[in-house]
Amino acid sequence: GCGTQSEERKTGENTSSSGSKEASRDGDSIITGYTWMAENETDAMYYKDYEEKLGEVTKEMVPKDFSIGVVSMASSNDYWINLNQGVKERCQELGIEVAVEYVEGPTDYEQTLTNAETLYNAGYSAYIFSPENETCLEEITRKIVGEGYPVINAYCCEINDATCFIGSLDSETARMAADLAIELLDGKGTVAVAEGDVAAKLAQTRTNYFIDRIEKNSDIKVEEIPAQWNPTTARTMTTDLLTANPDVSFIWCNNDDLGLGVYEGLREANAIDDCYVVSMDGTKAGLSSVASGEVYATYWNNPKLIGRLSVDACVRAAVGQDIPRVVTTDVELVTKENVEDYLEK
Amino acid sequence: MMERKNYQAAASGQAIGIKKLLNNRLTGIVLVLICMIVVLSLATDSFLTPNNLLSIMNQASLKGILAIGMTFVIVGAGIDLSVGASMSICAMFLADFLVKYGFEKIWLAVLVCFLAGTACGLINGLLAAYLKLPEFLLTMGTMSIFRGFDYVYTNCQTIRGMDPRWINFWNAGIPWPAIFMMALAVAAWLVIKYTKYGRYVFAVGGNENASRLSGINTKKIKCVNYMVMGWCCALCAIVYVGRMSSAEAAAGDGFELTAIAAAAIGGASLAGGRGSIAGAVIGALILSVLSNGLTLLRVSSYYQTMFTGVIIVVAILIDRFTQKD
Amino acid sequence: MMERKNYQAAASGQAIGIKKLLNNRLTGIVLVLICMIVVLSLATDSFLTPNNLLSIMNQASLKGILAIGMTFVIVGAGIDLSVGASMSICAMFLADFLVKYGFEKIWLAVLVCFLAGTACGLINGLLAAYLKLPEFLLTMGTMSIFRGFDYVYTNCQTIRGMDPRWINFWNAGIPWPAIFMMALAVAAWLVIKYTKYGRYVFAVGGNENASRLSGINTKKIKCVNYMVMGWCCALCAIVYVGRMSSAEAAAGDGFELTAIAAAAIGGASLAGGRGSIAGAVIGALILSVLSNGLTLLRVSSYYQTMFTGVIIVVAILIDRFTQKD
Amino acid sequence: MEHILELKNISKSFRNTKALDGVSLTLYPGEIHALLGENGAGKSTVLNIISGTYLPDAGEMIYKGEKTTMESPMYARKKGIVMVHQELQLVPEMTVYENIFLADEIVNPITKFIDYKKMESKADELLKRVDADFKSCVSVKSLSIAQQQMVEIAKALHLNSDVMILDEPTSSLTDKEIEKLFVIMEKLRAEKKALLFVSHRMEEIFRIADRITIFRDGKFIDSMPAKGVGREELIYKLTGRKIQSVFNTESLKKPEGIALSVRNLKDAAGKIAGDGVSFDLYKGEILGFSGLVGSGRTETVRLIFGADKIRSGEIKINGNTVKIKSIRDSIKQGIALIPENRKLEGFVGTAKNMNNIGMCSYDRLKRGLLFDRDILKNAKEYMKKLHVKPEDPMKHTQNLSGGNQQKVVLAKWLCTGPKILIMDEPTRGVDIGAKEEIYKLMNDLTRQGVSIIMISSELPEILMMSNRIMVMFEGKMNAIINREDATEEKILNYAMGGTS
Ligand SMILES: Nc1ncnc2c1ncn2[C@@H]1O[C@H](COP(=O)(O)OP(=O)(O)OP(=O)(O)O)[C@@H](O)[C@H]1O
Ligand SMILES: Nc1ncnc2c1ncn2[C@@H]1O[C@H](COP(=O)(O)OP(=O)(O)OP(=O)(O)O)[C@@H](O)[C@H]1O
Ligand SMILES: [Mg+2]
Ligand SMILES: [Mg+2]
Repeated sequence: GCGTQSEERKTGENTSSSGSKEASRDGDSIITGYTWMAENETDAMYYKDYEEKLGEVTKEMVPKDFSIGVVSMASSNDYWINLNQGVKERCQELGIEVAVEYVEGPTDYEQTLTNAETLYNAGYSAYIFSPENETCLEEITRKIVGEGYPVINAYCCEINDATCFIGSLDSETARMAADLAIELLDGKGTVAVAEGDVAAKLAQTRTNYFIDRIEKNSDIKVEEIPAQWNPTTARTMTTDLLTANPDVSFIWCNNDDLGLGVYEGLREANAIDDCYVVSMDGTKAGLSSVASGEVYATYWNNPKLIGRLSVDACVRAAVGQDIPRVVTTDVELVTKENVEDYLEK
Repeated sequence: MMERKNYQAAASGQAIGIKKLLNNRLTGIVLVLICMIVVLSLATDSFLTPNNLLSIMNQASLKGILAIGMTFVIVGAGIDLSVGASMSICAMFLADFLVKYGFEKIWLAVLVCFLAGTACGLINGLLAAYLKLPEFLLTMGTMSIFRGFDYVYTNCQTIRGMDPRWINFWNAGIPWPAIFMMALAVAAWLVIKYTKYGRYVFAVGGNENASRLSGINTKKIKCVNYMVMGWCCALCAIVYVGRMSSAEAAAGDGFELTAIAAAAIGGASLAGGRGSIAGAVIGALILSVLSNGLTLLRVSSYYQTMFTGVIIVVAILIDRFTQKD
Repeated sequence: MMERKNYQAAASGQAIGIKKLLNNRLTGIVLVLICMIVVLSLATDSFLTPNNLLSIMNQASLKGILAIGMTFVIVGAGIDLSVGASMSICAMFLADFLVKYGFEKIWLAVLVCFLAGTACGLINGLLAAYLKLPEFLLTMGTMSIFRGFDYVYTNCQTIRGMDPRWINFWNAGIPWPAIFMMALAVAAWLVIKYTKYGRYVFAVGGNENASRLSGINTKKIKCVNYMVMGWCCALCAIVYVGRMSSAEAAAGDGFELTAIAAAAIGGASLAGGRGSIAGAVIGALILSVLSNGLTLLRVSSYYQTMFTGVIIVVAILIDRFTQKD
Repeated sequence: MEHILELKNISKSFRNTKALDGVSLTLYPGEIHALLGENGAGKSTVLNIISGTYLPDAGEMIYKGEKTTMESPMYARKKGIVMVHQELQLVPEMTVYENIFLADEIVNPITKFIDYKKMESKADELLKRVDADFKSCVSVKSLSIAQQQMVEIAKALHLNSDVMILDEPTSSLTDKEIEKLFVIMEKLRAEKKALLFVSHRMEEIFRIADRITIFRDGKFIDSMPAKGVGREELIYKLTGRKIQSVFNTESLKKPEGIALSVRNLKDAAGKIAGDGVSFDLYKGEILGFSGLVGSGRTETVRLIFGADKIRSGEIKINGNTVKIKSIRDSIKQGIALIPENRKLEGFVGTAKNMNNIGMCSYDRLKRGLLFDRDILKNAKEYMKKLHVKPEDPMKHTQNLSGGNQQKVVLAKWLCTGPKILIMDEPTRGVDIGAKEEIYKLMNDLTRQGVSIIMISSELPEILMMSNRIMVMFEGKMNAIINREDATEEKILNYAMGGTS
């Protein structure tokens, strides 16, 4: 089954099938031993259960003059545009004022914090934060939540004190990708990971959980492509890697843009037929390359839905509903067979 | 007769005052800053609130601290692209020691932080001054080296888990970052203006050969410039770890360009020999007000990128036309 | 007697040859390149394969094309930080027109691409040369403006869906990128060496004042330098879209530093008046061999960052000590 | 008497140029010692070795009885040796007093902070000593070359060193300032200081020097007391050949037609006073411009050349009114200007001789494309004509000696074939032999119908070469005198603002 796997794990509790708490490649040298926590969170619910339990958010529920400030990652990435599209649509439906701030470079943590501070000073009723590295927003989140305003953590990295984390778990997606690789390669051979920024939590989660799963469940060797979120670098390094190790037959990419770059790299190395490229995000470009049979598959987690749920959560928290710490959503595998369904969404 | 003369003298005195003001290198950018502040105060409700102004000061302080250090380097006709990475190394050591040895040994952490800054500065300084390597390339190289060291040391893990006392110190509502920056600015201004070393920075940047022939140890001066930059990186790291309560391996990515931009907006000439501390601080403020203002005005993010550029170009245009040479 | 004299003459001829070689500005970096190639050939099996060498050439071409343009700007005592963004605008127009109007109208797409490059270059050039704005800050500003324009125009969507003929052209095994770069290099070399404009670039960069008093239209020359840079961006965009079969809004991010590094490694002095086309190409090759080599040697990603820096520093050190002045 | 400094067998090479070949030099306290030699003889090099700028390759130096090597300018200063360099070595962005006290700032004894007030007042005192007409609080870049030279001298004076080295200090000064400088030098001599100086002007040597040392081609030739040496003998020792004084023999010929006519020319910056400058330049004549430092001669010719903005006035060339908006316009009209500051305005430091010489003539030299071969040939031709040493078109101009750099700048403009040649201090720093060459060349040019404006602060040169002499005073033309009527006294009188 490469199909939708979400049914199996409706909550985060039973996802740790591999039993991996320590996902890093080299557990000893981790300074603070921080791992992806959302998936071990006990106060977690699958989003459909949660909606069923708490009921729908209606326009009437929204407090007067309700407004939301959003701090989001990379303005140049289609994924975040989609997610925030969801936020904006939902806000419009509910009559909520919304301001969305992006940082331009994903690693610009100081800018992330600056944006959050500015929005905080402008005084919003609730906030939605999606940082690439959670630490930069931790203090301000604590401060805002302490003052009684909800902070919803929409996907990305998990912020400790946020009211609620909403989204699919990247650790899970990475494991799904690993399982897919093991299945496609029959448990042998070599895979590679095209990483985003090696120092960014988001990229590390997507990389490390994949590697961990592969190493624990198969004899597959793993190579690295440290692409720094840059498709051009990914392209160059893929060609070089294939020169050094022509056995690579599956490449897991930290996002769709890297997938596109990696595919071009394979083209130069004459290896497009011998190597699967699998990425995640399900951006327009990513989906279209799946449709044209270039990238083998991408994982799609319905960013618009996450955006909408985040707005709902803001309202719910503001009116005093008891929302769980983590709300999980689905991740779906998109291949050539089912891509048509997603292109329309 | 007498009266008329006095009148003339007074008028000409005034004229000289205005002329002096117009000839002052800072007039142009102060004008830009004031314009921005006025426009934003009128256009938004939240700009002129104490909290927001405080935030701006705090945000400007990271840029400002680095820009002050960069002013030394640039005035001395150098350039340092490695500041972001140096800052990151300092932040990493600081955070690591704070976490490992606890808040009690904070002096140790700060010491190590400054040692790291000195080391980074010294590496750049020795290679640039004594081996005369081209500075742009050199510091581009050391930027990679420092960043790589950072990755290796932290294994790319964010260092977190600061003592609550540390966190409380920075979040008690006192604008420590701004205070640190202003203190540094005053100190740097005194050094630049009233010490021999300060004058030599300008001399070496203005005409290295003449300075050497006048008996200045130009190599030492150049080297010290980079060390000053290193100390500023260390101070910046303290503020950074204070603001973020953590240190990431990728911290400070791109700070070098911001610092250079702030110093240059403040009138530092990349050819050396010209620049001022006040200018660097104002440059940092302009950049911070700009980013704050665009957010408050809800300019869409694509247009924010564009406007940032437009404002920079407009700022240097105004600067250009408020002074003639 | 006669024989001895001849012998001496021959020996001294040889000595002069070697001396000349040692005095040549390029000797140092050629040495670095050769060392790297030798080490990599010995250390890995796959480095010295035709396919790998071809890839390196292709990879170097993006850097090389921009570095050639950057050489004009740098030799003319300017700098251009907006090349990544300019390249991206060109790539965006090219890809957009190719997708919209089909492969048949490829001439149109290429034309628009070059017009975009010219426009970007012209904006920089006019502001830098005629309004005498400080170039580092100015091009930092236009970098933001161009990038923002890019975001707005593409709405941050990657433009894909090239005609298969376009894709096949670039993937048929002929190293078009390398061929384009070499063609550009030869053309640029001819211009630099055999035209008035080329000579004037060096003169203006070396001493603008003296050049002006010699009747050179220094402003025009400076402006044209940026336009040449713009055309190189357009050419680079063609190769980029060819290699990536797509154009993203964030394409070319950071290319400016790579281009400056390549040109500077190749001996271009940021103070102006010095530099060479061959140097720029060799600089680009060094950077590409470096990145290729680190991957082939399977250096871990953290160390790759570090080693890149180390090699840059070593390269400029060797360059420094193979020539004295 | 015990010598203060002795050089023995000093040698120094730059790459493949042997600048000094075993030279010796002895300097006594209380003497003014003139170091003479042609351009490129190695004078500046040896002075730079004494003052710690260069390290010698071989030889030894005995200073105050001890064997020493001056390892850096700082060290030499500490030991009591100070040097005024041939090329101005000031920081343009800084004020005069900051420059004067550079590396020797006055600090408050307690706080160790710099005492600007004291520095300024002391600097003003020093400037008064050299009789300068500007305040010490202005920035150096706003001064003319001559004024900057005064700053350099003041800077050296305040150190009160035992040995003072002056490398062509007079080359950009006019007689008035030179006389002031000499008075100061004599005072220092009386204080038992040792002074070592270089000049290419014979009159100065005879006026001030006690002893003379002569170098030729990097070798020591002779050292002797200045008294009793004849001019002819000295020149012969200097050059190794006989030099005949050149006069402008055409002076008696009646000029035919006006080449350039200037009426009421004023500049945008307002340096030129009153109704502006008016004069005529006849075909084939040499019009000398005389005046004190800062009298506006350079300003005037820069306006004609199109280097600065003209506010008002009329320029006629061959009777036709022309609009000169840029330098290209004036070059098209056949005007050439040899600027007074060769390093900043004359040549490109990073370029080779051939490119510097060819720079203005690429249009003529190109055959579709520009070929190195043609540029090289052109450069060789003119370098030979002007005796540039070393005659190597591939050498970078900035590595030539000062006088040879001047010749390269001359060559650059001569090969454009100008109709009106403006020369601003054309023989600044040029040796006596080469000077005569330049004079000869000027005569050749006038014979071919070229008109020349020559700005010069050397009165003998003006008197010898000009057909007519225009004297400027404070931005105004004060008088035009024919050569037959001109005497030094008359010119000086006009230059100081006198009316008859
Ligand atoms: N930095 C340098 N590099 C190469 N050659 C040099 C350098 N400085 C001087 N030379 C050469 O050394 C020789 C002596 O030069 P120097 O400047 O001492 O001459 P000079 O006697 O001072 O002449 P002038 O009267 O023109 O000033 C010249 O041939 C010159 O080309
Ligand atoms: N670049 C400059 N900036 C400001 N002031 C200047 C500049 N050049 C010259 N001056 C001033 O203009 C006045 C006229 O100078 P100019 O050079 O024309 O005089 P000059 O007669 O040629 O004298 P000199 O013998 O010094 O060449 C001087 O007082 C000088 O201080
Ligand atoms: Mg000399
Ligand atoms: Mg003059």
